[in-house]
Amino acid sequence: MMNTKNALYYGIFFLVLTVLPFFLTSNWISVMTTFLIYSVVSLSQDIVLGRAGMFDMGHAIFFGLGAYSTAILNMVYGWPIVATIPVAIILPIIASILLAAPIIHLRGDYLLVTTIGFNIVFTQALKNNVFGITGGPNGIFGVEPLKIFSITFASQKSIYFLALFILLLTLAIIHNLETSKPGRALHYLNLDSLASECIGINTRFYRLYAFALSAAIAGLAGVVFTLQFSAVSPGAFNFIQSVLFFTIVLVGGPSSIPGVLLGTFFMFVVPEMFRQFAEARYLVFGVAMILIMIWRPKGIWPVKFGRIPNYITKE
Amino acid sequence: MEIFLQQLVNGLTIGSIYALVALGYTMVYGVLKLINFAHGDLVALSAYIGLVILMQLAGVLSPALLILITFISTMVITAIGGIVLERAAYRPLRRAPRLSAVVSALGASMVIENGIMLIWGPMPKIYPASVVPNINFDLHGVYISLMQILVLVISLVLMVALYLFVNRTKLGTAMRACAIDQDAARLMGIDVDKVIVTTFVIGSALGAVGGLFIGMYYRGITFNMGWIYGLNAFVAAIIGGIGNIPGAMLGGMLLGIFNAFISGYISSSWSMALTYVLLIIIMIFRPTGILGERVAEKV
Amino acid sequence: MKRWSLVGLLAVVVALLFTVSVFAADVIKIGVQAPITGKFASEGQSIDKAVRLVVEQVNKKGGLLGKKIVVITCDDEGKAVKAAICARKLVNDGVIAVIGSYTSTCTEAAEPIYYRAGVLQTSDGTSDTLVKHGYWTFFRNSSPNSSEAKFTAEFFLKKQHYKRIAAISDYSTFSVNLTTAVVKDLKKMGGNVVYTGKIVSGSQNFTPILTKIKSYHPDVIYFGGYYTDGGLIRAQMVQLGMKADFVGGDSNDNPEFIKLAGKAAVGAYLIDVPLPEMLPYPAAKKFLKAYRAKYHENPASIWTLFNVDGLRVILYAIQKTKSLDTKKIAHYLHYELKNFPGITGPISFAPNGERIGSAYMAYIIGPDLKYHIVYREK
Amino acid sequence: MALLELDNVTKIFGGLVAVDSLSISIEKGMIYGIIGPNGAGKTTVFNCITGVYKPEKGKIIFKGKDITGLSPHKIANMGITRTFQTIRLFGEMSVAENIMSGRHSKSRQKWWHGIIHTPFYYKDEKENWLKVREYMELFGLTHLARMTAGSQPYGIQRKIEMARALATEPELLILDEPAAGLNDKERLELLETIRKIRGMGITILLIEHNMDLVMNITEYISVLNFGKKIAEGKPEEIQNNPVVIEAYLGKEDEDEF
Repeated sequence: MMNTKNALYYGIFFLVLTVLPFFLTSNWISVMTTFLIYSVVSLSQDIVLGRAGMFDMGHAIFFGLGAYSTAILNMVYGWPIVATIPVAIILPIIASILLAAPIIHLRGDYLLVTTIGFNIVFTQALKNNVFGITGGPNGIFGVEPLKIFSITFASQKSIYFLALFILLLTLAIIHNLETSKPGRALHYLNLDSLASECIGINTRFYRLYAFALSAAIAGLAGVVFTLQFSAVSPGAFNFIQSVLFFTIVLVGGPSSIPGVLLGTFFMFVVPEMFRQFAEARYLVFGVAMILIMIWRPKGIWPVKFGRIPNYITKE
Repeated sequence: MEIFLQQLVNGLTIGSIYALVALGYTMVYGVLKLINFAHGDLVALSAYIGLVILMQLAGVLSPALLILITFISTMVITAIGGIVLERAAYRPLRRAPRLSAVVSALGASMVIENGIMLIWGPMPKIYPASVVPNINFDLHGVYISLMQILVLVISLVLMVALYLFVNRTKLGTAMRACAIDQDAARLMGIDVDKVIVTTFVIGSALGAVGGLFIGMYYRGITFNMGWIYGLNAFVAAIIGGIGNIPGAMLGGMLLGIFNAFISGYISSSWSMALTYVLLIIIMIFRPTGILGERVAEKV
Repeated sequence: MKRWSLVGLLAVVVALLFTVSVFAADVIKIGVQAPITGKFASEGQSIDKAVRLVVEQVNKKGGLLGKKIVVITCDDEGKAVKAAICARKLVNDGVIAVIGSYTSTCTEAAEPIYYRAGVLQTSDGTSDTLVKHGYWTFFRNSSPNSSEAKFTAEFFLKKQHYKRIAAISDYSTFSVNLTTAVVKDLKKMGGNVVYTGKIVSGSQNFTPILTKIKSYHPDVIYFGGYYTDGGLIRAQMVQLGMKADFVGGDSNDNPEFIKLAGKAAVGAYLIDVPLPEMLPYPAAKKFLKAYRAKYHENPASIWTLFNVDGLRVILYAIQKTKSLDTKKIAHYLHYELKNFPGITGPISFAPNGERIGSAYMAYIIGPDLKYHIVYREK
Repeated sequence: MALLELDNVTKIFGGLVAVDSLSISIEKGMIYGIIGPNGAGKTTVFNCITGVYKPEKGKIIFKGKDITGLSPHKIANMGITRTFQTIRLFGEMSVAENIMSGRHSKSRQKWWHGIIHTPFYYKDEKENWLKVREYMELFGLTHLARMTAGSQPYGIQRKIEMARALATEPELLILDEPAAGLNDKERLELLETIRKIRGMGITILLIEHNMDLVMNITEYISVLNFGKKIAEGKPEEIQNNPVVIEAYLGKEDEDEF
């Protein structure tokens, strides 16, 4: 139920993103590609954190599982990249359900702490080279590019557009989500879990649903991430990274698509711009985070509810 | 047997430091229901402040007086840091959504950590070798140093003092009241702001003692060490039951000992991971920690 | 709508920042890719300072091929993701050679990008894999782990005759690789390794693992990590009453090691190429003097000097070939350069970009808290 | 057969017996009231019926099926919906979205409709939004559809909550003090609404402090004190029951009336 004005804005947004790489130098294409990938991960984090209201501070696990699935299947078992994609989506789903099921009932901060715990165990396992396939602290280098039929996604621009496509796909899914019964159920259980139960919402099921869906999207983002760097390493999926995704959602505006995109821009691209102030920039950044929260406690671009069809108010 | 006892001593030493830092997390959480992510960095900051004071006064004062003055002034300065932190990053957000305060806390953590790096540089700073005389006792193969004994004794004394303060004084009672229901406490005429500031003062001062111990016992301090100590202490607070003061003490000690035994008897490669596995198990089966109480939601 | 004006503002900011700054055409651009912030900030900043010092000296003498040299620094924070971004940035900025990065991980992440762009890269990274990609653009200016590992094993078995060896590493790429290589070489030479384990760098409390190691009764503990941990491990060994020797890998070689370990440092062994101040070469003395004069401190470690050597041979090759064609320069470095008098010893390169020869030595820290050479390669 | 039957239900908190072997039986189509002084355990009974609490002893039978200890959403899906003493709306969402939440169990969208929209989705979505429109019209809320629920006045919020509950198309509607905080005019409207709902064939169980309202509208009443049923009967019988009068007047709790 997107109105025409919003459709127009999104059109402009994507037009800009489409022509952007033709005006950028290659390091900025690289930055923007990572921006697109991080946007996808942040949007998926938002499903759990913003929409379903669960304080998940271990989202990098699912991102990392996707990335590592692709890298391991390609490098250790010689699969073509295309064939690894389903695994890179399904494995995070399974993991998310297994991890979340026992802790889904926990209150906010307790869930946060537990997910931090999961994330630390996850990176530790990667570093300890579990099953001898994760490449230990080095990670895995030299992953092949994606080949679909005869097209090879090797150049920087092609990966940029791949990432852009994934972002589009994610936005479509999230738009579908927020205008459907499952998506609304997430908001209801977030705002009042007990009231939701009492009108027949299986809150446990939808919480797991949120985890599974977001893990799937994060896993897919992981594939593109692996392709961008043709490498994976544990550091890219550690708990600090989860903190970044968590912060992006809250700074941008939970449940708000433009908010999360702006959040990713602010938390990832802006620091890249201020590289010349290397030493001081994170200090300034910390101050900015505090100030944003004081001035806009619900994020830079807070969510607006009221996505209802016009026909129900008119004759 | 010596090995077992030695591991116990190892665990108790680091455990006392965790406990001191954990108290800061747990007290703030008790009153504000906020995970003060900047607390670990405040502890790191205190270690740097302590070093500066120590270097300024070394040679001027007698060793005992030097240590005393260093402790007191570092505690005071860190407490002021805690007050500033509360004023700047948390008070404006008291009525905002809970998560906004979490982001603010993360921001504050970044500010302190990078602030330390800008002031003192990225290289580790090192405490002078023998602030406390380097005396090592050999008890039938179990080694314990004078510094370790000091760490244990001072921690214990401070914790008992805190326990008495919270349970026997008017301000302590007010603090407990605020932890249960802030609005009700305010209606009963308790100055909630004052209680919150007190919480930060005490938490930061205890953290400062932890920071000084880190400096004096482990000697090397780095600008980013706040994360690792903070996270461990935070886990300790959770294990004990966050918001619960004896819980934080118990949690810190247990975590220290658990860590030591895991490294000692299972595998050091997995000790960190297993610490968090323990945390996860506790969260699943007893989410409110060992000493925490179950809270039922009012319908 | 107010929000959209916010977006507009952001867009303007972006546009401004994306604008490529205009450079004067007639300069030679040298890149530095190093961890200016983050965990390895001290090393990264030191490398950057040293490179700028060398360049300043060259420019004072009128530059190279009549052109001034300009240094462009990019902070990779010691993270692989940022390293790849840095590499692209430096390539875009038009550098012809890059010094860095400090860590093997960041170096490896950036290698293919420089290779594809034909930009020369020289790094102190010690991971063996760095030279295994067959990139003609890459030159290692230090020695790889494998030669250090071999030297360490020889020292352990031929000189010290250790019977029970314990080995510890941290989780970094560098440390795991080095320690694994040492253990492998020890076993190959018939050494008895009784314990291997890992510590979390920066966790400071190593008494639990040391107490465990104590129960294995080793006569030596080898530590293949960084001095920040090594100094503490040594101190805590002594505090626990352990009699075993301590041997630290190259990254323990830092003045701070002695400060951290205090009196316990006495009797500890370190394995490394010589310390900056122990370098016998005149070029080294001159450089250190200039560095101290400009920055009022010592370089962070020997790694700074390796990188300086990397820079110096590249500048030398440019002068010799009178060319800015990186292919020609690389060819010169691979096949023609022989025993260039470097700060860290004579420099030549194998065709795969590996620096030939190693200068590893074993030192003991004496009661005077100074280094004394106990063993060196023949 | 009774629609809802409580058989010796007991709920204990710590050592405190909040509900003590309570047995009641509610026939289909009736308006049933539970009254009692503060702390008598009325809300606890509701919480046991709707699955929020699990009773220690006893059975709860709904339409012949044992629903004791089932989770709230299962019970809701079987046809029991409730309102809360302290209104629990999704405050940040619009009025229409709040009422739409009631359609959750009736909507036949599956989990994948949150990812892909099929033609069935569009059909189902439209059906349910039209239902929402019906309920908004019934309660006179149409003009507020896009407004934030949390910022509405108290009386309106009560209506929204009632509309949300009705939107689930329950067989048994449980109202927890529906008149609390309403003014006289709103109270009259409420009476009307309750009757209208009963007219739709929905059985109503309510707790109320307002005696006028209870006596006026209910057909059968149980009186609780300290978790025990002390009396039951038709409103006029209860009004004159000396035990009830004592339970109420024995306490000096004047503003209860």
